[in-house]
Amino acid sequence: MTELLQQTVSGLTTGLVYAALALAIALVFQGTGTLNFAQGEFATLAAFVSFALSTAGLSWWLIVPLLVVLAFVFGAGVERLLVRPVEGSGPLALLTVTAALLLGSNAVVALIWGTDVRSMASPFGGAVYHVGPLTFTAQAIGGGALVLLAMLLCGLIFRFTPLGLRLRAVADNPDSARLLGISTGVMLAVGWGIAAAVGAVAGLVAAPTLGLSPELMTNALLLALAAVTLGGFSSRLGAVVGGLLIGVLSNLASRYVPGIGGDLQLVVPFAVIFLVLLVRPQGLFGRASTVRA
Amino acid sequence: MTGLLEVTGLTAGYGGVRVLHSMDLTVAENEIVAVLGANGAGKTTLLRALSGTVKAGGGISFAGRALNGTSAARIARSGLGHVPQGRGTFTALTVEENVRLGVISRPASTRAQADGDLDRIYDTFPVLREMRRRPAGALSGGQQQMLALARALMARPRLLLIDEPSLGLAPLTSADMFSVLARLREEWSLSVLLAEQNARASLKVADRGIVLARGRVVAAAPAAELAADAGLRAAYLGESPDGLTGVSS
Amino acid sequence: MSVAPGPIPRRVVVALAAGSLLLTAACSGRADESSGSGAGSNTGSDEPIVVGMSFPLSGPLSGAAAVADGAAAYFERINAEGGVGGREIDYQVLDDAYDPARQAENARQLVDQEDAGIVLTFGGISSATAPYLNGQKVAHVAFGTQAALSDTDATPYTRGWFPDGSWEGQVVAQHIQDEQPDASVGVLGIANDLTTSQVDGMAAAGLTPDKVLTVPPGVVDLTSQLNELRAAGVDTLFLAVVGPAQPATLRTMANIGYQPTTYLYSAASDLATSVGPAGPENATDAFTAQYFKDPADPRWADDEGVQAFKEDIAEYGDEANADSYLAIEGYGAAAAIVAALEDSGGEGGDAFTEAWDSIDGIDNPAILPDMQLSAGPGSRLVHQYRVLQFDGTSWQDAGDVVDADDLAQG
Amino acid sequence: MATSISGPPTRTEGAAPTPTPTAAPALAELRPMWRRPVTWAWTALFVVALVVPFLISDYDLFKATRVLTIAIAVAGLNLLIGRAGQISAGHGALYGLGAYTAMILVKELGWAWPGAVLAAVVVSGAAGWLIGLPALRVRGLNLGLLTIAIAAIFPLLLSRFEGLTGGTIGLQLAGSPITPPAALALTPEQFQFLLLVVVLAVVLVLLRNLTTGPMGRAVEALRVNPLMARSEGVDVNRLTLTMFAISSAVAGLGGALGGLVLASTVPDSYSMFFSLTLLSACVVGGSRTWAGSLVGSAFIVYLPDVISQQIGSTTGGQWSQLVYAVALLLTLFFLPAGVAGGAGRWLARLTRRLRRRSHA
Repeated sequence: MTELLQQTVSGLTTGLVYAALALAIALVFQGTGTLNFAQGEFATLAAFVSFALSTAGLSWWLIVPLLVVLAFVFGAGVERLLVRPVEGSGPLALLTVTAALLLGSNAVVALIWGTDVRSMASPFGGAVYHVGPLTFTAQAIGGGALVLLAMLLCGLIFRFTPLGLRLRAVADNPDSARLLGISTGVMLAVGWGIAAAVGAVAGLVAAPTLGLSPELMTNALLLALAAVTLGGFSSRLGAVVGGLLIGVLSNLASRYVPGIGGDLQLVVPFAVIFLVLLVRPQGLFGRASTVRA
Repeated sequence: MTGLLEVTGLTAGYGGVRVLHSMDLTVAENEIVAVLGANGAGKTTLLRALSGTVKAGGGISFAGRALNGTSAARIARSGLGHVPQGRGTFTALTVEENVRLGVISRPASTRAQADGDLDRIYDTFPVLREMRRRPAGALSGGQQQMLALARALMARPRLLLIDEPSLGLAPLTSADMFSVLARLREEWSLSVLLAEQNARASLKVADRGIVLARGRVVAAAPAAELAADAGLRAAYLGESPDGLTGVSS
Repeated sequence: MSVAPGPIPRRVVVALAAGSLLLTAACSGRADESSGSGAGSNTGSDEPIVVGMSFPLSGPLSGAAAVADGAAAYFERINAEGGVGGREIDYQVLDDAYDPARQAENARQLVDQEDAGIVLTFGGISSATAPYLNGQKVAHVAFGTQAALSDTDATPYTRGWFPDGSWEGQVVAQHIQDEQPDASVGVLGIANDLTTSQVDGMAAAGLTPDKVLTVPPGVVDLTSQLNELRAAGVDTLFLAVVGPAQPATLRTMANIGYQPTTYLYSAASDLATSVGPAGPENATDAFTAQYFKDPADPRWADDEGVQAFKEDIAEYGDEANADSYLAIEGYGAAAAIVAALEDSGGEGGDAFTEAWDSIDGIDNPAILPDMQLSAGPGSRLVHQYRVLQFDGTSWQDAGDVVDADDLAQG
Repeated sequence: MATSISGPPTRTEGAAPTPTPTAAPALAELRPMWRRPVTWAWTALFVVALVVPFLISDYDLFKATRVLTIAIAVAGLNLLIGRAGQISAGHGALYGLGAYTAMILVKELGWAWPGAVLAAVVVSGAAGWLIGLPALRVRGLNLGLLTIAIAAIFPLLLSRFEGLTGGTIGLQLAGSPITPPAALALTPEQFQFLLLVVVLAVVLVLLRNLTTGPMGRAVEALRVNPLMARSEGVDVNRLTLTMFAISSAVAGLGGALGGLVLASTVPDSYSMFFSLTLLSACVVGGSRTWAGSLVGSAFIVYLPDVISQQIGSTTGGQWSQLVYAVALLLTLFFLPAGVAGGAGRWLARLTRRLRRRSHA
């Protein structure tokens, strides 16, 4: 029983990282209508930049907001410069562009920082807390709180600000939005920017636990894709809940379902993708009418 | 005569296919002009060319400013509203969010009155007030048409392009719709360019009408005159196939 | 899908395709048919000895580029000293991105185009290239722990450089049995043949682990597995994971307060990429069954072999690799290859493997003191181990030199 | 687009008949096959391909053979993506399935290679049919996701079922079983290249005929608008499954020949990355041109090698990956219809202009 609880807790902790990345993927999807395969690499890049900044002596509490701003500018710039030219060429070309971005940013990270793993100290310290039989690390608690905060902020922006209203309008019906005087191009770039910022927080939180390497988010990306499918591409909340569920599910399934085992751990999220798409293509939280063809 | 909207030699199309051929058109202040024509005549394309969602050639001048090459978003902000065919509702947003989105293209000087306008709109369309917290996708067709009008009005447009408001509505509802239009023109000092297949109903509220066929103006006259011309209606507003079947009106 | 582009005049497109094919044809003319097999056995001449290398220089395993860099540094040093018997070593490094098809292609290019007499390949995918090189009777030195690379009957021209993975399992199992006979033993590794062979080795030494958990390559967060091991009461853990997962796991163990007696996999116990990133305090008291010197370990600061390596890598290679365990592994291999070449009088497959197999007791800059290279089981040159223990800054001896040759008998 | 409300009008307009660009090729279609320039061009290419093996080295042939095996798979992908309008991000797995099937039959059961290749085609085709089942419900990017899930799981399953697949080190043969008959006096590389040229030619002719006849019209309708296709009497479900099965069988054919030529199959070869590479070959070459399969395959096989040879240091691998990514991006920016498609259009414009000038 204790182990079951502990497994659930650690599933939730890692699930938060998937959730943030899934949210980023969903944001891009809702605006641009494509899956950004490079979302994980963007997060890795952010983690390395934060590493460079902290090596340069910046305080961690300065790095977080700075990084969010940098990631926003980066994401918006990528949309503007590299994604915009192919927006009219169909979903396959868009998807291929994101695959090229994945390869490119992966190479850039490896060129600048090398392929060896680097350790990044947890900004929350190494304390361990015991609640009953369960163990929580300061990193898990602090990192979890940071991710939650980022997701909450993102939710607030979308729900309650005029900017969020415009973003949602463009995601809902871009043609109509244009007729109302909304510059859809600017909104798409802003959407990519916010997505990159949320993803950056995911990378930042994952790095101290996993160690910095160009492969930091490779698996997280796959799990986040499963999470978005599970939650529904049209739902931001769905992506977050999907991430948490995937985190817990893949932990528990590899532990308790006979025949799966750790080596097939990655099969779980993909089995989830499979089942969800077949049974409920719009995902748990999505609405059928807004699933893009 | 100089009107609010002056169009000369307008051409437009999709890809390699030209749909509008050298079209002239004028809409005066506070005037309702009905654009009539069969399915595929080019009505929708005309409206889209004016609002900048379809590439157009020729001259478009709105309130004395040339609109050629201007982005759709900027045209919307210059006081030219477009209620698209199918209403363009943001189905996932609430009714009130839909209406408020209209404010974006409002002239900055009238921003302060936005809340007052919202009340006026709710007074005109009480059903929207009732349902303002509901997702817009839950509205009926007629209610969505009202919502689209309400949203366009929130931008305080000087000219409103309305595309097939009666499409898919029950006859009674669409009659309501046309009478509302006449009222709105007075209350909001609007000009309206109304694209319709339902010639009889639209000519009742319009001051003038123009008839399109195969992307050209084939007739232009005061509304009453057009309404009386049975021959014209039979020739252009009946089921005349015009060859461009792939292009919707 | 996107709007269909209009049909395209196909003749034009076809012409383009034809052009691309002809371009291929122009790459190189058809080589003289005679130089097919037994490549490069130009004994006695003063032509360069061509050593081909196919390594993952890009992609997820691009860290292995350091191995190639270390080897290249040694070859350069030899060239600077006048070469092998007056012949220069002409080494060619190609990227295979750890794609077996590209490695096979590279092997053909190296043999066919460059006339390589020895081909070095990296990793388990070497067994995919071995049949071709053996068919060409070209000497093949593979950097892989796989048992298949020790099978000199099936592939008589293929030689493995470092030990077979199962031997390490045997050595570790024996150490555990000597130190804590009642331990509850767990293995946590990557789901591949390396972990399988290590577990097989443990079984051969009479130790069956209570729990074996494996994860797919690339999975870095092993918290779930650690929870399971702890819940199962495992108090002695053989940690056979590699790459970023290894330091991450050590850190997680420290974080969640799970501190079994830990044995690290030899190739994932160095200061630069494993113990260092994990935080030395999180690896203190860990054991490893080791055979190479870690150039980052302060213990070897004055070691002759390590000093030579550091000088050469700074002079001829990428100085960033001066602390790299992988680079000294490649450096040591190059030294062994040069030693075999000096004895063989030629790099043809037969001559080279014969010289390799007759190596018996020579020194090597990469291996631990009190060890020597000699052709052992499976004709692997490295088969001696010493269990080391990490004291927080350095790996110290925690046992005697053990030879896999003896283990295989017992 | 996002909602059904604004969608339909746009779509009908996009699909409006485009008389100007189609006119010339449509006329050409009326000419008998042997009089069409395209037939001559393909024939010339085929003849060139038959001569090439006697001009270039065995190494270059081996590499070109790999291009051809991948081109077969990409041609299958072109059928699915460019013609039937279905995305598959899992063709790497089907290529691998073909390779493993053929390898197991040759190595473990001692089959002759032609039989093993045929069996691999059947197995991959059947697998493709199964993958097509979800495609009846799911379209577009969702289908892409579904198929990428297959691509990601495939290598893990290969490693897991060690008894059959040899686990992570895979299956190897001492040499390729595809050897020339003694009477031909060819090297194995020459024979393999010629064999692949013939196989690719046959595959392309079959696929082309498939997409030009009555079935082609049904496939086109399926791509443009499945609902409309249904109303025109096309059995959409059956056609979708058929397209998946054929496309996958073709990919399996490429894989089987590729695996046997290499004499080795390893899970690492058929990773998700490989599936995405095939997809990028399809896009780069041009998914709607058959020659695009050849151009796209050459792009993904030669470009990384050329770049890494230009850079050629032990730290050059990352640069080559970066340059590859940039090349991919530039192709997408400037040649949205793919290299073959883009070049085709450019030359078509040129010939039109020349023709007009000569008429004047």
